This record gives sequence, C-alpha cells and structure tokens, in this order.
Amino acid sequence: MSTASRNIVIGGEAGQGLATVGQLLTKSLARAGHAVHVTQDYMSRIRGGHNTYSIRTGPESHPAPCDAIDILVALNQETVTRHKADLAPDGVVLLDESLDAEGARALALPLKDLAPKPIFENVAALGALCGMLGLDPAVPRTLLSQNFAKKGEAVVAQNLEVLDKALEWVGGSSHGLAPLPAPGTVGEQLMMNGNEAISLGAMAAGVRCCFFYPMTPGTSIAQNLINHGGPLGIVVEQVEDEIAALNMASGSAAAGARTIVNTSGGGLALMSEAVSMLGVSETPVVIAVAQRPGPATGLPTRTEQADLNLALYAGHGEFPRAIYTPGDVPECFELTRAAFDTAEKLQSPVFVLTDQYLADSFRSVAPFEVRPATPPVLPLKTVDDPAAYKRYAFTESGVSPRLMPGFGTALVLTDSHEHTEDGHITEDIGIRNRMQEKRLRKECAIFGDIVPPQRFGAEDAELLLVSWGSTKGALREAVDLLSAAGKKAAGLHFAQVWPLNQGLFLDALKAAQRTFCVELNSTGQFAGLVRQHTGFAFDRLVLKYDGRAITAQYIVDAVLAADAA
Amino acid sequence: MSTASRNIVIGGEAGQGLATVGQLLTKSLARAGHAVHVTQDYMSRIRGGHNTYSIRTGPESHPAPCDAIDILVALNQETVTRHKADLAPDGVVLLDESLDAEGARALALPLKDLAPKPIFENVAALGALCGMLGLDPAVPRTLLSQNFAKKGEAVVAQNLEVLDKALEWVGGSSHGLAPLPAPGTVGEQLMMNGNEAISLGAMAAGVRCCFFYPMTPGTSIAQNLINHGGPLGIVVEQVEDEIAALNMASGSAAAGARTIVNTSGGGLALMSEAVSMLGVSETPVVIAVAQRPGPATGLPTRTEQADLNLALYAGHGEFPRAIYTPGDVPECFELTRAAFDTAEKLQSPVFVLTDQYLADSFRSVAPFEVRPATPPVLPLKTVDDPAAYKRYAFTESGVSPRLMPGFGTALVLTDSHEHTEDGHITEDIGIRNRMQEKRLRKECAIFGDIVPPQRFGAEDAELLLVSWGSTKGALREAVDLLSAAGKKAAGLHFAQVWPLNQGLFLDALKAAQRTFCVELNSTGQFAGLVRQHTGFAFDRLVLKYDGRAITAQYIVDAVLAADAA
Amino acid sequence: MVKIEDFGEFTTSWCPGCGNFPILKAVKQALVELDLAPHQVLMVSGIGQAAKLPHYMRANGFNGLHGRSLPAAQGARLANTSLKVLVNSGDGCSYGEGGNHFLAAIRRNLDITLMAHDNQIYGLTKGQASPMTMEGHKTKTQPGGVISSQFNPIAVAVGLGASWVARSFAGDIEHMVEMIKAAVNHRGFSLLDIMQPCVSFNKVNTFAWYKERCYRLPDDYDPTDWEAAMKKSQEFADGIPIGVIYRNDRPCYESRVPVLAGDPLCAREVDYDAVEAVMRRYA
Amino acid sequence: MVKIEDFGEFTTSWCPGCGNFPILKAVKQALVELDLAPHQVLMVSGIGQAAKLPHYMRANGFNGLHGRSLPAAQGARLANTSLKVLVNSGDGCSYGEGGNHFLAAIRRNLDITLMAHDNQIYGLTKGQASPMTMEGHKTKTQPGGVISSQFNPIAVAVGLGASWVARSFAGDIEHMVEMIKAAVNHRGFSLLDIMQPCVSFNKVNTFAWYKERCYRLPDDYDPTDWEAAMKKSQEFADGIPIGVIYRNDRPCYESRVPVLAGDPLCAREVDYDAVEAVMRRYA
Ligand SMILES: Cc1ncc(C[n+]2csc(CCOP(=O)(O)OP(=O)(O)O)c2C)c(N)n1
Ligand SMILES: Cc1ncc(C[n+]2csc(CCOP(=O)(O)OP(=O)(O)O)c2C)c(N)n1
Ligand code: SF4
Ligand code: SF4
Ligand SMILES: [Mg+2]
Ligand SMILES: [Mg+2]
Repeated sequence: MSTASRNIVIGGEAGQGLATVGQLLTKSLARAGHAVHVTQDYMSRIRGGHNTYSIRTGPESHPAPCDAIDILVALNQETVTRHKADLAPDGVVLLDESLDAEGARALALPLKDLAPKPIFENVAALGALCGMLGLDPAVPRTLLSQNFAKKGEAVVAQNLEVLDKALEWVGGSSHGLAPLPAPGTVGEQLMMNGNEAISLGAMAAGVRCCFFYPMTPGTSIAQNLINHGGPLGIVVEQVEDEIAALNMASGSAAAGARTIVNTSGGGLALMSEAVSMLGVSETPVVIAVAQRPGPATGLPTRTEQADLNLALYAGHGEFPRAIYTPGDVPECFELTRAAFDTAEKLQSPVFVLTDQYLADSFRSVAPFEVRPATPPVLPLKTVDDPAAYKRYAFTESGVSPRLMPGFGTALVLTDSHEHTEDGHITEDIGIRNRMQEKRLRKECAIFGDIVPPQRFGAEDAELLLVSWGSTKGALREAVDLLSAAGKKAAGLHFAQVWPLNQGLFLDALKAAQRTFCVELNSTGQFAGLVRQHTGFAFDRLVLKYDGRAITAQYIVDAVLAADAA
Repeated sequence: MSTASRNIVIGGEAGQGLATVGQLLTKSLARAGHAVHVTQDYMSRIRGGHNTYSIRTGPESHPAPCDAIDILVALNQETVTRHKADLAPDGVVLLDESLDAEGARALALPLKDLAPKPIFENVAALGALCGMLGLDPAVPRTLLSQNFAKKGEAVVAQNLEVLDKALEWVGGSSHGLAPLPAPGTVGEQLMMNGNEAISLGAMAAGVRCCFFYPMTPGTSIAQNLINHGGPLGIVVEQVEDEIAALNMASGSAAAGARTIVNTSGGGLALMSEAVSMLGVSETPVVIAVAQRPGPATGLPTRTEQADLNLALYAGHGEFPRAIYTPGDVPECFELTRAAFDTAEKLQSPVFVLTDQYLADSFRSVAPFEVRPATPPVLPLKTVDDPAAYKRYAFTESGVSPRLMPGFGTALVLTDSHEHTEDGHITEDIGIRNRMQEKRLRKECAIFGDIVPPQRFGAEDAELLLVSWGSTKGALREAVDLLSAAGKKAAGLHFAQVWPLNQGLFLDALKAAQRTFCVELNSTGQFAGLVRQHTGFAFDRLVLKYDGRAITAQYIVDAVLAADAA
Repeated sequence: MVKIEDFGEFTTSWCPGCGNFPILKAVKQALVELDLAPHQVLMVSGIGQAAKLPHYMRANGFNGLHGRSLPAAQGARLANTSLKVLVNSGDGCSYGEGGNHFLAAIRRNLDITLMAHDNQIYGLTKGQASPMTMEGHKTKTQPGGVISSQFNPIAVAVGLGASWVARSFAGDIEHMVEMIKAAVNHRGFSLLDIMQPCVSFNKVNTFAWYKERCYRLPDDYDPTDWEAAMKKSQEFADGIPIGVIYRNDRPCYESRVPVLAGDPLCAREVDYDAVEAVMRRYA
Repeated sequence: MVKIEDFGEFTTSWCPGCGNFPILKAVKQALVELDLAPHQVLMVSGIGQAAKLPHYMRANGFNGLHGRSLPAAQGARLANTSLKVLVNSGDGCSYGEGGNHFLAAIRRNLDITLMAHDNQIYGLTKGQASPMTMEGHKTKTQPGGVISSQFNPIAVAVGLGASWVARSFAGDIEHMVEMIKAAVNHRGFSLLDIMQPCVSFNKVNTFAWYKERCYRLPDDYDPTDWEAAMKKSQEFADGIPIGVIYRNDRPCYESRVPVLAGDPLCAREVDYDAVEAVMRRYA
C-alpha cells in the first residue's frame, strides 16, 4: 500500500446504496483536500447483481483506476468472495459482523448497534471509513448537516449521532490501517464526473436547447441540464427517438440557438442521416457521445472506445466535422465549451466523445473559470443589406455569415440538397463543385484551434505511449511506473482526434524507438486513423475490450511484455 | 467519329419518353449483336427539366460513357442548345422539323407526317435511328411485334407501319452518317442494367425476402424482384422506413431466409444501428446500396462514390463485414450472388455497393449461368443433438453452426447483447473477450474468397491507375487511351474493397512508378483505406464529385496533367 | 400590410396540373390575410414533391430530411417562439417515414402547423404506395394492390386528443385559406390534411374523385364533440368531410414551460453568474 | 402435451415484486394451454426490462434492438409462417422508439402478437417518462411533470381499424392467460397492452392503483362495435377496462400474399429454371 493513497472499493447489489456511501465519502475526501477518483462498475439492472464503486484517493493520488484494493467495503457476501483476491497485502475488508470475511483481514462493523434503523447504515459506514482514513471529523459532519438540512434539525442530529458513534467505534478498533497523510493546502475542490462537466461546459457556452432520448451512459448530461438549466434559460426535451433528437437540434440550431444532443453509440448510429444533414445545411450542433461496448446492445452499462470510426464517418457523403476526446473532467468542461465555438466556426456537427468510465467518474477538480477567455462565436441577428443576404454565400474561407431567421427582414433558407448560395435546390455542375469545395475548405477555419496532444514523461523517450479520450490518467500513471522501472517512457494524449494536424505530433512519433497506441477497443481505430493520414504505423497496439476501464498496470504489463518480446 | 462505335444522346424533358426510345433502340442494337452501354442523367423531378439518355454502341465499343456526341436526338430545343457544343466533328442532330438545329449538322424529321398520332413519335424516332445506324430492319420489327403483342395485332401493325415509314424516309435522306460496321457473330445478348443484374443475382442465390423503402437509385432492385419474384417464391415488402427494412431483414434472416435490403446512402445511414445488430447477432443480410451524391439529400438522382466510409463503418462497435463493389453488369450479378454466400459464411452484413450510374446503366451482356458453380452455403434445419445446440458456440474458425428455428426441437436464441454461447445476456469479462474475438476471427473464413483486383494494360506499367466500383469501364478505356498515347499504363480495379488482402495488390502498387487512385468523391476514401491498412500512399487522386459519371478522357486528362507537372 | 407579391414567384419543378400549385397559392394568400411577412414565418419541410414548397416562396425556410420535418420545426419553434412555424410536407413524409414524429408532435402540442399534402402516393419517387394509398390500389410496386390498410391521420389525431385537426382540398382555395388561417391562429399543434391530386402517379384519387367526395362540414357540426369527430374520421371513400373536424383547448407546450416565456431562447445572453452558482453546487 | 416445465426456470434480473414476473408466468401458461412447444414459437423483443423476457424462458428467441421488435418479428414471420411469433416489449420500446412500426404493424396485419408490458415508465434506464406516463406525472427527467399527453395505443389501434385489440393487467394472471391465448389464436396482428406495475420507478401507477381501476369488460360488451370500442379507448384514470376491446375479421397479410402459401419461405429451394426464365426476359 502506498502511504500517500488508498483504493477503496465498495461492492454490493444494485439498490443497496453503494453510490450513496461512495458519494458522501468522496465529497468528504475532496473537502478535506484529497485528490479523488471514482470508477463505477455496474450491471444493466435495477436491483440485485453485483456493482462496485471504487474510490482512489490521497493527497497525490493518480486520476486512474487501479486493481489492488486497500479497503474493501462489502455490502454483501458476494463482494468478499469476488474481490478478496484483489486485496493489497495489508488491505482490509470492512463489513457487517453478520458477513464472513472468508479469511481476509477484516474490520467487522456492528452495524445493527451503530445504526438505529437500516436507513442509517450508510452513514455508519461513512463514519467507519472516515475514521479509518483519518479524516477530520468536522468534514463529514458539515457535509451531513448540509445534506440533511432540508429534512429538519432532528434528522441532522440523528445522522450526526450515528456518524459520531461509528467514528468512535473505529477509533477504538484495531484495523491496522495508517491514516491518510494530510494533504497540502489546496483550494476549494469540486466533485464532478465527466457528464456533469460536459453539462457545465455547455451551460458556460450558453447552450439553449438539449434534445435527448435516454441512453446509458449519455443520459445524465441531459439530466444535469434539467436539474440546473431552468434559471439559465435552457430547454431540455426528452423526445420520441434519437432521430427526432438530432433533427430537432438541426431546427433549433438553424434558428440560432446553441444546441447539444447527448447519446451513446447506438443512438449516434440512428442519428447518422441527420449528421449528414448538419453537414450539407451547415448547421452547428454539439453531439456528446458517451461510448459503451457494442456491437448493438453489447454491454450497455460498461465502457469502451469503439465508436471513434462511427463519429468520424456517421452520415452519408463528405463534410467537415470535429471530434473532441476529453481525457479528464476539466477537459470535459473546457472542450465542451470549445466545441460550441468550433461548431459555429465550422457550421457543422462537432462531437464530444467520451465513454462510460469517464462519464461516471467523479473526480476532485479545481473550480473552472466559467467566463470564457474569448467571447463566444455566435451567429448574426441582422445584416446590413438584408435583400442581398445569402445563407451559403461563397467566401474565401468557405464560411458564410450565418444569420438567425426572424430578427430582420433578411431571409434564411436552410437546405438539405445541393443548393445555390441562397439555399435553393440546384443540379448545376459548377455550383455543386464550388459548394462541395466550400464546405470542405471550412476545415481550415479551425485548423489553428486544434488541441495539441499533451505530452508527459521523458523528453528523449524510447517508449512512446499514445492514447486518446478517457485513458489519459492511466496512461500518465503508466508512464510514471515505467519511468520508475527505469524505462525512458513518455505519453502523448490526444484530446482532439479530428481534424488531425500531423505537424503537432508526427515528429514525436517518429523520434520514439517504440510506439504503442493504447485503446479501449479491439481493432485500434485511432492507430488506423493516424496511419491513414500520416502513414505512420504504431509498433504495437495495447487494446482492451472487456468493458472495464483500463489501469496503468494493464498498460505497463502490455508494454513490458512487448518490449521483452 | 470512330468507325466502330457511336455515341447517341437522346435529350429532352422528363416525361417526354426519352427512356422509351432509348430502351427500344438499345434492345435493337443488342439483338443486332452490338455492344451497348447506357448512361442515364436525370433530374429529381417528374415532368420538365432536362434529362439525357446516352447510348454508346458499336461492335467493339467501350463500356463507359464518353463526351463527344455522334447523334444527338433532340426532343426539345433545350437539348440542341445545351449539347450542340459536344457534337463530334461529323456529329448530327436528329430532331423534328419544328425545332431549330442552331447551325449544327442536322437531320430534321417530319414527325407529324411519319407518326399519325403523337404517341407514335417514339417509334418514328426509333425507325430513323435504326436507319441511320444501318441496323437490319428485321431487328426492330421483331422487337416491336413482341412488345406490342399483348395489345393486339392492330396495334402491332400500326407500329410497324410507322417504323417502316421512318426507315424509308431516312433511307431517302442524306444524313451523311456511315452505318455501323456489322458485328462479328455474338451469341444471344441480354440488355440489363446494374440494378437488374443485382436482382437477378439475388434470385439466382435463392433470395426469399426483400425489404425496402423507396429511395432513388436503389428502388429498382426491389422493383425487379417485385416484377419477377412471385413465381420464384420471393416476398417483397415496402416498409414504413429504412429502419424497419433492416430490422425486418434481421428477423427474416435469423429465421433462415436469404434476405436483401436495398437503399441509397441516406437510407443506409438510418440503418446504421441495425447493421450493428447484424454484427453482434451474427445474422447474414445482403445490403445493396446504390450511391448518390450527398451530403444528405444532395443530388438525389445523380451519381457518386462517397459512401464507402459509411459502408465500412456504419454501426457502433466492431464486427466483421464484407463490401463488394461491382464494376460492371456481370459483376453486379456474380457478386450479388457471391454476397449471399459470403454473408452466410461470415454470418454478418455484406454490402453490394454501386451507384446511380451503374444502377441505371443498361448494357449488352452475355447470359449468365444461373446455376452456381458450388452449392449455396445455407443454414442448418436440424442438428444431431438438439438439446446441446448453442447458437453462438465457440469454434476455432469463429463460425458457429447456424440453425433455423422451428424445424426441430433445438432452440435458437438470437441476441443483441454480449451473450453466452447459447445466446443469453452476460456481462462476464472472459466470455465477452472470447465472443468479441470469435466474431472478429470470422473474417478469416472469407479471406480466401476475396475477389482479387483485376488488372489490365501493360505488365511493366509505369503509370498504375486504381479504381473501384462503377468506374471500371472508364478506367479500362483510359488505360487504352494512355497506351495509345505511348504511355506504359495499367489499371487495377477492385470489385471487392473489404476485407482487403494486401497480398493481392501491394506489390503491384509498389512496382509502379506513379500511382493514381480514381474515385467519384472529394476526399479519396478508397485511397485512405489502402493507406490505413498498407501504409501505401497514392501519388495522386483523380477525383470527381459533380454527380456525373466519369469518362476515360477525364481520367486521361488528369493523369497527363499530373504526369506533366 | 403584407402583399402576395412579397412572397415572390418561382419556377417550380412540379408537373403541370399538380395539386401542389393551389396549395402554394393558398399558403401565400393565408399569410397575406394573417398579415405575416416573409421574415416572420419559417416554412419547414421534409423531402418529396410537396416538400419543395419552401423553395417556391420568399420566406425563411428549412428544407430538411425525408420524414423529419416535424422534429426540425419543433426545434426551431423552441429556439425562437417569435417565429410562426409552418410545415408543408407529403403524406409519405408526414405519416410514413415520419410517423413516429407525427404521434409525438400531437402529444407535445407545440404551436406549429402541419399541412400534409396528401396525394395518397409517393410522388417524387414515382408512384409507390404511401400510407394513405387505399387498400387494393394497384401501383408499380404493389402490383397486386396495397395490402396494408390505409393510414388515417384524422382518426389517430382525434383518438389522441390532438388540439386541432382539419382537412381541406387542393381544389378549394378559399377553403384552404380559411383552414390555414385557423390552423396558424390556433395555439398548439394543428394538423391540416389536404387532399391533393397527383396528376402523374395517382390515377385513382384524381381531382374529379376528390371533387365528387369532398364536402364541407355543415355549420351545425360541433368540432368540440370528440365522439362526433371520431365518427367523421372514418368517412373517406364515400364522402370526405372538409373543415375543422376536431379541436380542444389543451394548453400548448410553450405555455407550460416557464423557460420559454420572454425573449426567444436563441437571442438570450449567457448569465455567467448563474453558471458560476450552478458550479458551486458541486463543491 | 406441452408442460409448463418445458419452458424452464431462469434467474432474472428483474426487481423483486416487478410486474414482469406474473406476465412471464402467464405467457408460459398460455403456451401450455395452446399446446405450443418451445420450438414452435419465436419470442421476439426489443430492449428494456420487459424485453429481457426471451432470456427467461426456453423457446426460440430474438432479442433485438430497442424499439425494433415489431419489424424483426414480422420479418421472421414472413420467413417462416409455421412459427408462432410473440412479441414482448416495454411501452417505451413499443410506443416510443418503435411508434412508427406500431402504426405499420397494425396496418399490415401480419399474424403476430404484441404484448406490451405497459409500466408507463422507462424501467431499464431508471425512470424517465415513457409515452404512457400520464400528464403531470413528475419524474427525474420531467421534474415539472410530463407535458406531452399520454399516448393511447388502444385509441390509435381501434382508430386505425386494427384487427384485434385488448388490454390486461399483470395482477390478474387468469385474465392474461385468457387474453394471450385469444391473441395468439387471432389470425392477424393482435395488440395486448398489459398494465404492469414497476415497483422501482413508477410510484404513481402502482399495483394498488391498477388494482383499483382495472375492471373486466362486461359479458354483454360487444368488441365488434367500433364506436363502443373507441369510447372504451378513452377510459383510463377513472377505470381501466380489461378484455378484448375491439376486433374485426380483416383478412391477415399472409392470406393475401400468394407467395406465402405453402412451405415456409426459408425452407424452399431455388428453382433455377424459373430464374433462367426470368433472365431470358431481358434478351
Ligand atoms: C431517408 C430517405 N428515404 C427515402 C427517400 C426517398 N424519397 C424522397 S421523397 C419520398 C416519398 C415522397 O412521398 P411524399 O412524402 O408523399 O411526397 P410527395 O412526393 O408525394 O409530395 C421518398 C421515399 C429519401 N429522400 N430519404
Ligand atoms: C436506440 C436506443 N436508444 C435508447 C436505448 C436505451 N434504453 C434501453 S431500454 C429503454 C427504455 C425502456 O423502457 P420500456 O421500453 O418501457 O421498457 P421497460 O424497461 O420499462 O420494461 C431505453 C431508452 C437503447 N437501448 N437503444
Ligand atoms: S408527381 Fe404528382 S405530386 Fe409530384 S409534382 Fe407531379 S403531379 Fe405533383
Ligand atoms: S425497474 Fe421496474 S420494470 Fe424494471 S425490473 Fe424493476 S420493477 Fe420491473
Ligand atoms: Mg405523397
Ligand atoms: Mg416501460
């Protein structure tokens, strides 16, 4: 066990409230100044089965999942049975006395005694955990007081009493775990997962409309906008199907409202035709896709990165698009906000492509600057010469001034056919060619904004590990582990995978002795994209497609095995 | 004007019957033993506008469109105005005396005199054309007799009279055109377009179900099956939308019936989710996609090859598929038939990807052998040990024996989730990995069947021109023209673009001094695919995206320009 | 005052004699009488012959995908509630490919108007059966006659308690104008199904066929009587009632979503303080 | 004789107390009483809690995509008319995502049975409103209450002249068995909407709520009376009629398509002479 971090895994059935304990604990940890990283692993069912909520924390812990468990909180026997083998050498099982530790080191809680009613068991567990981790008791106390304030003072007092009792009990027990070292001074921290950060990024971008059809793990993006959007002037509509969602978005966006649509791979597949409509009609919509493993229904609540090709090629015909692949929670915020500006500059669909792991991964993060550094890029409300206005006017950049209909006498005609500058159907060869070239040319309008891949590790690395999207934290930790093992290793993480600007990365790839592309899929989609556009072939793919998040150790093992071979 | 071929362009408004004249003429030409190649260019409207029906013919003419017109049949004035500049030096306009030849060499027909009623004008035009081309009058006479037989002898007689009168009139006129040289002896020829050949291929494969939603230029595949399918035991159902079409297909195919779905790019986009369902559920369906230019509605009646990426990546998640891209009418037949076997071997979706040009291009072809050389690959009806049957049994090849439900007591469970061998939902990591690997492994089952690219031209070519799909004829002619111009040129045509077997072509690409990839799109999708999977980058792309078919001259010009540069 | 000339004159690609011409005329006339200028309306459509209408008049327009006119129209309406949103699309587009959106739009009751140009056929794709093609009608793709029963938009809409349901006939411009005006004035989703002869592909339901059958609902017909409306919804082959078949006072979506009160959403600025406040809730 | 044990027993992932359990039981019981063995039926579903049903009984099964159970079921039925095809899926699946297929299946009238497990909520995705959620019902995603009016599958089906329309209640196994048997025996598309408590996410339409409202249609109710059926279709919050609400004798699709007579299509061999003959027509 590292002295500076702990990996706490809460396991139990769906419906047993493991997320409740987990969320109280993570918030307490974050408020105490610790770094927190959550991985949620759950089945596609409402009750029963086996789920886990894993918290990696400590003053300097890595934002990635890891395998070895320091504290296993077992809400049922199955949790002990399944995970005891993963306990770190000095790991402990925390469980109710009625359960069997199956030979593992354990701290058996007298939950019946600590909690006057079953409903208080969560708080008792929280108390025990805070005690074992050595958190300042004031932190969970304040949190509980705030959480239950709405329910009245009596409820607050009862909960605090349970908390104190559990803290006291743990204080008197001998679990043998050292308390977490105190963190240095950190400012206020937010506890937020990827989907929440995407929603907040959209709010900061001035999103006005969100259309969605429920689909795990994308749904909570809309949910967050529903929870908070009213006062901000946001309308969120759950629609009849995914096709309606993106077509409705094409209408609201063409009318001038910043619009987001959230879904997962299956929903995006259904939206493919409408993606193409956004392309030809030059309509900006941000599409947030939280991936889960396919094909088809696949593993509906698990994680994967196998829809990159779909995001790249959804829709018939050829038109520009951009794809952001945030690697952590702050990037979810920043890149979603950026996506709206990019969509408006490109007048095209822009994707924010994440996955279940990141979508559901709560993390401690510093508050964001909600005011943008540069003013948002917005469509026009009026033009100087309304009679001369043409929605698809030919310009050098390919970008035509985009006008909202209805605010002046200029008329806006948005169209799905090949069209003339003013949006009317045409079959003219010359106009067709110029329009298609105009549309493709727009990609240059955002070329300067492409997010450069982020590099970490040795400058003169021999081993270069490349990743995109949610694997960023694990990649970074893997680079640290490899370096610690004496390898000259570095990582290169892509938070934007399209368009590609090879000037930003090709030299680095070529300079490395061995290159690895790390992806949560079974074919190496990003590696294929890089090769297609640069000719560069990775030496090895490090792939994983079992639906679970990747750990640094998995990457390290794969790299070392390949290196030895 | 070549002595051995003629390019006849019939132009007029939609609704003026240019296709009727065209079809009568092409059939006469084919019966007379000439090679015939039709290019149809039409607008997205029912009446009015400007359409053309172009026939390239002669004893040894090329199966590709060409620009210079030998006989321009003008059904209206606009045709003269638009196309007179394209007349070959000794080209002639054939038109009614009421129209103005605008200075071009012309043969003005006294249609009013020749045809007793406007309805006979088509036959009069046919007569005039047959006369100008020097066809044996017996050929059109027999054709008309057969065509009008159902309407009774009087009608036949009237039509023959008009025909004879027109033939006679032309005989007495001085149009200055040499008759076509007599063809050598050729056997019986069929006149068939790409979609008809696809339908016939499906019939020969024993297709049982066709589901479609009308979409130009894909619709006529279903239409042909409707016209002829009844006696063959084929059910064709026009459904409520494209999503229904492919999901219905998943049901009928899972039940054991060979099934085809036809559409165009926009329809395929809508089917994307269901494509993925075929992948995970291991259900064989043949999807015939006749491309038209996008994005979105684009140019709905024109031609393009911009949906290769969509066919490659439609659907979320990763699973095998195959994509055939026939280059001519016989390949439409052969490869559609092959697609059914491949689909069954792969238990996955298989695409037959064509485009409007080929779909609508009537050609003279030798009759096909409708009996397959090897027996069709079919699912099982019964198994030896019904109780032990598992739909997704793990096998070395990845291919599990596929059973039709209902013919024995063995049970078949088809599923869209990740599943166990017997088709039940699972979230087990080990099974997931094995199932995903099993599915991908199936690609090897068809690796040996991959259609090798077809090479023509010089063995030791310096210039290598590569194409896929409908551009085959133009490519071949371009190679001939380049060779005639003293270039060492060769062509390599891909009638199957996925899976790729680089062993079949990479050496050839590398051996050439300069390579050109010819595609009817604006980004070079096939070139990208080749680079992604082989690292090979073409020296030049020869692209065209104006919605019209490519000519050999277009390719030659692009190649020579690049070669000069 | 808005004049009919404000909406311009365009060459169309419709067949001579097509029922779309009088519908276009009626749309323009209704807008004139409603005093709605071209920039105050958004004409939305899908794909089909009818759906080309936005290209044939001066106005804001959105010509989207086949079957998807209603979602796009509703999206635009949500973004800008100051726009009058009118949808013109074919029967195939509105009831076939777009069937699910039709159901949802009825239930959602946003204040938009759907004019379904109901020629009972797929016109643009050359004469396949549409959901409105009558049982037994033989077409090229249904040579044995249509087997599926005819769709009934009126019955579905009334059955679901749609807030405004009417039918009209392309042969009666005056009636269409009256209906379009009433539809646009209705606060909520209004369905106007317009019987439209297709001279090229529907040789059964011709101008004469409709002319013979379409009759105006009598003055004493009470469109608020649901049962009567349901009964009317079943009349077709022997007589087609035209007029407002059903209406009720269900509040429209806009009136029930507080966020939509005030300025059009698309014109609002970001309130960063409020965003900041939301963010602080995650601390 | 088919026995209930033939259909097996499986552990499910449904919540204890879920209304899906009695429905599953009724399905098995009905098949036993119909003497249909596991290999003679094909159980088709989409995605949702209800849609997991084919995994919980021994039978042929097809568990497809969310909203797409009806197309898949119809495809299978066309391929093999000797299979009895039964569809079990949620209200969201059948009337939401699958709305357009619902309309088409009614009109097409293929001989399949749809059992919509109608819990008036999206269960599997944790409690968003479904098309059947009642107006005003507050959910996590509709915190202000649902605005769209409730979908009414009965009204739509009867309005379109569906050939067999019924409702049942998961709290009344005997009634469900009777209805399922009648539905399967009906030659044509049969819709059986089953009120199904979702104990986890629908706290409004609970077992007690349904229990209080569901009443059997009286013996003298005439399901062939369209007007009466239309009226019945409007009853819900104050009393939910269960039983066969409407039926008629419309011939089913299979009986109208000559090609389907005889052997199942999937079992036929290719007649190469006939193909050859077709080819010769192009000469
Ligand atoms: C997704 C998709 N499927 C099919 C088509 C082809 N298509 C264009 S218009 C049309 C039908 C038109 O019928 P209708 O909506 O009744 O309009 P009409 O032409 O009769 O006015 C079809 C099927 C398309 N454009 N997009
Ligand atoms: C295309 C697609 N969209 C969304 C989903 C997510 N999803 C799964 S089940 C479901 C709704 C389930 O509701 P219902 O059909 O009523 O079934 P229930 O769970 O209530 O039985 C949704 C939205 C999906 N699987 N596929
Ligand atoms: S095909 Fe029919 S609907 Fe289309 S323009 Fe012609 S007459 Fe009108
Ligand atoms: S969530 Fe509702 S419908 Fe789903 S299993 Fe639980 S009780 Fe049943
Ligand atoms: Mg129509
Ligand atoms: Mg439900």
